[in-house]
Amino acid sequence: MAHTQTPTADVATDIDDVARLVTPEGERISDPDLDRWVEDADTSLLQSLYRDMVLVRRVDTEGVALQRQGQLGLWAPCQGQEAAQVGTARAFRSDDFVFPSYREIGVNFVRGAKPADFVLAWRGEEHSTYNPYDINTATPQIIIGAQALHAVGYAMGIQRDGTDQVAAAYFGDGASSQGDVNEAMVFASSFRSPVVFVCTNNQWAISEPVTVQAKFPIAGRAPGFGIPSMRVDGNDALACLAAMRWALDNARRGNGPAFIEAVTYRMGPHTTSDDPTRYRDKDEVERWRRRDPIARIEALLRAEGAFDEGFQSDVAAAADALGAGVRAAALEATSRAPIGVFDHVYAEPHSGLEEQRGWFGAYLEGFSTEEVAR
Amino acid sequence: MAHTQTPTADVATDIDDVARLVTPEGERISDPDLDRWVEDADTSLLQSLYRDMVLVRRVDTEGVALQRQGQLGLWAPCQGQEAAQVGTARAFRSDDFVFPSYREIGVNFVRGAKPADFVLAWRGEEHSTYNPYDINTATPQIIIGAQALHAVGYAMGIQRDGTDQVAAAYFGDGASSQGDVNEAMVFASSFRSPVVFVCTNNQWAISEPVTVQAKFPIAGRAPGFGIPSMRVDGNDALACLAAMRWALDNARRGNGPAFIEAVTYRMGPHTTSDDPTRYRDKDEVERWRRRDPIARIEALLRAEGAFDEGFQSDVAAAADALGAGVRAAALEATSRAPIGVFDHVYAEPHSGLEEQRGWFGAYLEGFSTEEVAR
Amino acid sequence: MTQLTMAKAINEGLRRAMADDPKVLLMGEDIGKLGGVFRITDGLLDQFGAQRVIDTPLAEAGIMGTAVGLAFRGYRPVVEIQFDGFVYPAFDQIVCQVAKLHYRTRGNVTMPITIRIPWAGGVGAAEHHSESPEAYFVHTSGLRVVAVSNPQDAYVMLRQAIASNDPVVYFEPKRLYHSKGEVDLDADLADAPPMGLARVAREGSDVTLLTYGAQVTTALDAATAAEDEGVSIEVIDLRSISPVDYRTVTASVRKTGRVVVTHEAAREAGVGAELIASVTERCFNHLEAAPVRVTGHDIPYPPAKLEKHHLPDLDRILDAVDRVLDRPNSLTGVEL
Amino acid sequence: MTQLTMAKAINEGLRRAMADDPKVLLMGEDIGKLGGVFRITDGLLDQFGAQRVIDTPLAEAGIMGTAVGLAFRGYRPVVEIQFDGFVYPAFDQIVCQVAKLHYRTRGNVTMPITIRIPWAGGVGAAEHHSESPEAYFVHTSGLRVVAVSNPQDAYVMLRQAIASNDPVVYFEPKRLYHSKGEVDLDADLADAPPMGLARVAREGSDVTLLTYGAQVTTALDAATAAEDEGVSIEVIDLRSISPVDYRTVTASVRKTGRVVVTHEAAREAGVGAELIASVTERCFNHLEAAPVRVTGHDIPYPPAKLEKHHLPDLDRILDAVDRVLDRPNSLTGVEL
Ligand SMILES: Cc1ncc(C[n+]2csc(CCOP(=O)(O)OP(=O)(O)O)c2C)c(N)n1
Ligand SMILES: Cc1ncc(C[n+]2csc(CCOP(=O)(O)OP(=O)(O)O)c2C)c(N)n1
Ligand SMILES: [Mg+2]
Ligand SMILES: [Mg+2]
Repeated sequence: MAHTQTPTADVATDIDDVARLVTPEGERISDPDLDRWVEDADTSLLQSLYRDMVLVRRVDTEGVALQRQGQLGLWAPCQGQEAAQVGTARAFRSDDFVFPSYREIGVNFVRGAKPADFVLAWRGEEHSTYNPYDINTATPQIIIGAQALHAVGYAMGIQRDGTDQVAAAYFGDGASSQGDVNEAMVFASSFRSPVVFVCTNNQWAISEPVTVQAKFPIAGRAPGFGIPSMRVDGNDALACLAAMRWALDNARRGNGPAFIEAVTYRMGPHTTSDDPTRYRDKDEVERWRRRDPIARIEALLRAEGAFDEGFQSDVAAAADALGAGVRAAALEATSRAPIGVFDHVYAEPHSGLEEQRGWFGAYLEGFSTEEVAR
Repeated sequence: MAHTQTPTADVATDIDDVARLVTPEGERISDPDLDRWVEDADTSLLQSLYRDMVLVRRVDTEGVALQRQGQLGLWAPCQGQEAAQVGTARAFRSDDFVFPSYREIGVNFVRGAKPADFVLAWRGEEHSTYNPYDINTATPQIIIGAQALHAVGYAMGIQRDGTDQVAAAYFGDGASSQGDVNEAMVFASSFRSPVVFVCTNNQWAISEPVTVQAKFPIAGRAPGFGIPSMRVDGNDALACLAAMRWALDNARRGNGPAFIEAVTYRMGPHTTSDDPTRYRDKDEVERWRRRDPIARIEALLRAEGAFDEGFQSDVAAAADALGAGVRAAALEATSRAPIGVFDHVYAEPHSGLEEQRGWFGAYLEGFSTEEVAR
Repeated sequence: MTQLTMAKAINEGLRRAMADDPKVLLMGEDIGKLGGVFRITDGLLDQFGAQRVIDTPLAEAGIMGTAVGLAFRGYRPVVEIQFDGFVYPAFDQIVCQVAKLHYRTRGNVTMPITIRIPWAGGVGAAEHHSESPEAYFVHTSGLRVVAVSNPQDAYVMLRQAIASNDPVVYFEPKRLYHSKGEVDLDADLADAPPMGLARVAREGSDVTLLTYGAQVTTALDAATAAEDEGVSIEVIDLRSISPVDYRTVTASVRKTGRVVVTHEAAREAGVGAELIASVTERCFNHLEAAPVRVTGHDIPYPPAKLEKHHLPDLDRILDAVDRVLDRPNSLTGVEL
Repeated sequence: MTQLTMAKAINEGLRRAMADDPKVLLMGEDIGKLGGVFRITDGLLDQFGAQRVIDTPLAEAGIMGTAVGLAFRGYRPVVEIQFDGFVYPAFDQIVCQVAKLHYRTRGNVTMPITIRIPWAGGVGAAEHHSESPEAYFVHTSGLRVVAVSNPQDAYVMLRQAIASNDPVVYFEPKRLYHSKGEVDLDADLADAPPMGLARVAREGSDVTLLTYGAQVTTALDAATAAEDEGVSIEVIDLRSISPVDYRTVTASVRKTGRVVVTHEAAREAGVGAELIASVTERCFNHLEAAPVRVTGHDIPYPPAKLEKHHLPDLDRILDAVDRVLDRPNSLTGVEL
């Protein structure tokens, strides 16, 4: 290497400096790095990407609505990020293991999450619902960046087991500042572990624009750690699929970690508690609306004559069914019994906690007796 | 930037892939990046670098000896790293502020540390001796990497004060793995703060070779964060001086942080408690002995006819005086009175601690009375 | 006197401290344009500019470590941790640096850092957003720890914390952010009760109820309810939980002879343990009954729908009051 | 039975656990060729290879976070933290992940991680190398915390910790590493006393002295000295400090009526506070005197030459024994 290194150009905010296969207008273009990974991309693949994204958006819309109606405590919308989530996640094998953050609705959908899995945690019934081993996907992580290390550790386990599975971590542009994410790159590089880091650069970490975290492209960091990276159009589902296939293949073949920065946009508020009008321009949001990931594939499908009414109504029906399922899961939820707060703290008997459980049980009992007595 | 980035070549262990001004044989050579920073490098500058390094080595030798004699609890030798320490530190202005690690004996010497400052902490008399503001140098840091953030914060303070000072942090190759060091790069880049990171890559973190931390050059990481970096021969005092002048100038002119990787070698054990024969080859140590930073400048001075007896005996006398001073400081040390453990916990009166101090005072008193009584 | 919410009182405290001393800086995530996720720093970016209200990268160790550097340079950083559960990445910098640097440097370097932590539960939040980590800091020598319970204290004690040359962890109960109270915005710090002083929030003669933060409200409710049953509870709002004002506490316990402590945090090695151990040590001969704790269970904070079964409420406090009074209670007949 | 140092006993415990279960892995800094800075992992790299004895990059959060991932994958990582004072960068992963994942996943994911921490003072070390952080972990719901005091316990309890499906923080007193004792290397875990059980290290009738780790030795010395003065001290080695075996503890206190607790860690909200609060709650009517703590002061760990004035020694313990016996002591006449 040259002894003196100067940073690459300051293009952190150049959202068009990305690898891409479908233009915002829906035109299919070629990319030298990506083409070979989507040679199988026929109409039916594009239709299924479209379908998944529409369904994910429906889950998201339903989540926002349920929150507004007081059925959920909070919701972290993923609108705008469907391509980054669905596109990358569709590249996994089912036996790969994924460590998502709280916003990866689309990833979890592709992994096989059930309707209840999207809402019960936000409703406050459980911290998580699905068994991670059922869908090979960890509980969504709230502590920013922590899961990047978990994915590396899981990948170290894969290495020891000698299989060709891959672990992956999803995190945001904000998370890229956390020590954990950087240490994850150090460990992954040191052990050459089969892990893929997907950084969803949606331009915002709550109210902070990505330029607070990075004046230079986040994808430019990984190579310094010895990790090849790709900066991809996160609103182009096909490009995301291709990039992830590249990264997974690289890992599966024993070449170690890879890093993908998916450049996209958080169309909604950070969560339903957030008020983005305090910190960002409507214009910016409108500019990104014209890059909508679903509209983009729709345009391509239309151009290819593969967006007929039959397809549309199939997708709409599936979306309606899924939306109804999510709604029902929220409305039909029941809470654990009070004493249930003590469940699953430890895997093995614990004298201290059993005693406390007993005390609280006695309290609850006495309380109900008292209630009755009054 | 290119959308796909692959890492630079794997030269983590190529110790000759560095910027250099004096060869291991003592030949003065040219480097396009460094030359302009040492145009003033005449014989007297070289002599003074030599002198400082010899004095630092004497402190180090004395420290090891004192530890062997039971006068110090521990010592972390810097032998082999004198050029990296003295060369870089000589570039500072006295009003710059330095955050060293425990091994920066040479840096602290250049900053103006007194003999006692090298030994009293290792003797266990105090956690630190000098007032940081007297020599604009923080207490040596033991928590690996923590000081990198302190330097950035200090630099943020400089920015707010509008002066052209610079802050600097020294840390090792091992430290480069810590979250704190990476977060420091994120903050420094985000705020474009006047801070210089000096990573002393001495090839080892206790028993772990640098390849556990990094398969690729550590200097290659900074540019990904938007920080220009330089990989320099850490056994070449002149090159270290030049590189540091470049970095300081860059920061002083408002261009923000810079990163220097000084490629050098820890000739001794990690500390006097360590036994490096358990984990590294004698051959490696011997190879590095032929790159000794002091011998190198000596060879250059000899070639220039500037290494006469007068100079040699001046340096030897100064070294002897310093060594004697260090020894005396250790031998003459006295410990604080027992009750002194309570000093300086808080800056302001603290009811809880004052009470405890009182209790312990009463205890000590009763104890001495009792002793007398017996 | 002005009627303010606690959130606004803290906002005014920050404003005043910044106006009084140009070395005071705010640092944190989303504290600039957004004004923080709780709007505590609302308007301060506009008033004091981006050099003094610093939106930082998303890294708590980074925030705390750079605050240390700024303190080295003579600044007085006020750090906002966005939620209680996100302070842990900064724990190393707090424990090893913030708390120890004054000692390490033999008093040459001060660490006048205020760490503001929106704190504790009862607001129906997601995991990691309802933590009560105060005992970790109370156990850390070199820190001071305060917890406020009303707008006036919030305003004055924040200014005192910022003015202190020691590092102060300042806990703000989230569930009281919108509660209102009278605040004297012109309060002179010199006249105000020192930050370390406890306050008798309600006088009583039968039982001493020790608490802090949002639990003060619950404790006062319990005291009111107990009055109906003829039990007189003295409620002490500790305000400072490290150090604790044992003069006020022991005076009360010597009077009542019976002690209940309540906090949301887990019981094991919590602040309540310290209070009971200290009170027992200091007032053993005055105690008529074993002091009792009413705390969160020793479990991770449960999902929001279950938090009411975790947080000590009025009924659980009254049950404990019955216990120290040796009246029938949930543990009657239970062997401990 | 074999005579082993505690260091060697731990080494053998690791060896045995690794031999018994291929899912057991070691992770840490310098644990490979060097065998750890205390040589605890000596020979294990040679025996089990680099896939199972992993020298990690220098980053404690990284070590703990990757251990979590390995646990997700079904492994049982045994993590070595090089010194007590370096556990804090891993605190976030421990508190928010290791301790909570079983609860978060409703029992679907277990975290059988053992965190080994060379621990506490008395060895003349530099700053950050003599810390007693155990209370932080005791206060953290979801963890188990043990502290060993002799080679036999070190060997057996380490194997129990590794075999446990819960995360266990395992404290190894550095100053006992070279102390020797009999170890039954063939001990069957099924026959061994459970990890959670306390041990009466010495029987006595006048005062109960509660402690753990290296302080057990000091406590036993104090008991011997007291015997000369006609005072009979019962020393209880807690072994597990979370949960605490209160059956054993209360049985002793009900017998003696007098309690002294000693540990090296700071006093405020330390394990001693919990012990006294719990003992008072459980045995109030049996107590003849206020329980007393003998602990490190509430100061950062002092420089090595001063540590003897910080660590509770035999004399300070005996002074406290005098106090609970209402005999003249250093605090006679002092108002608390
Ligand atoms: C350790 C930690 N610090 C702070 C937070 C609060 N927080 C939640 S989301 C968020 C912003 C995350 O931004 P980014 O990583 O870009 O992900 P995005 O929300 O955009 O998907 C913050 C600061 C947290 N959850 N964890
Ligand atoms: C947070 C932390 N973890 C572990 C240690 C123990 N430790 C002290 S020095 C050292 C190796 C440091 O290596 P490097 O950064 O290369 O510096 P060098 O010693 O080579 O100068 C380690 C692991 C520590 N001091 N702090
Ligand atoms: Mg984002
Ligand atoms: Mg090194």
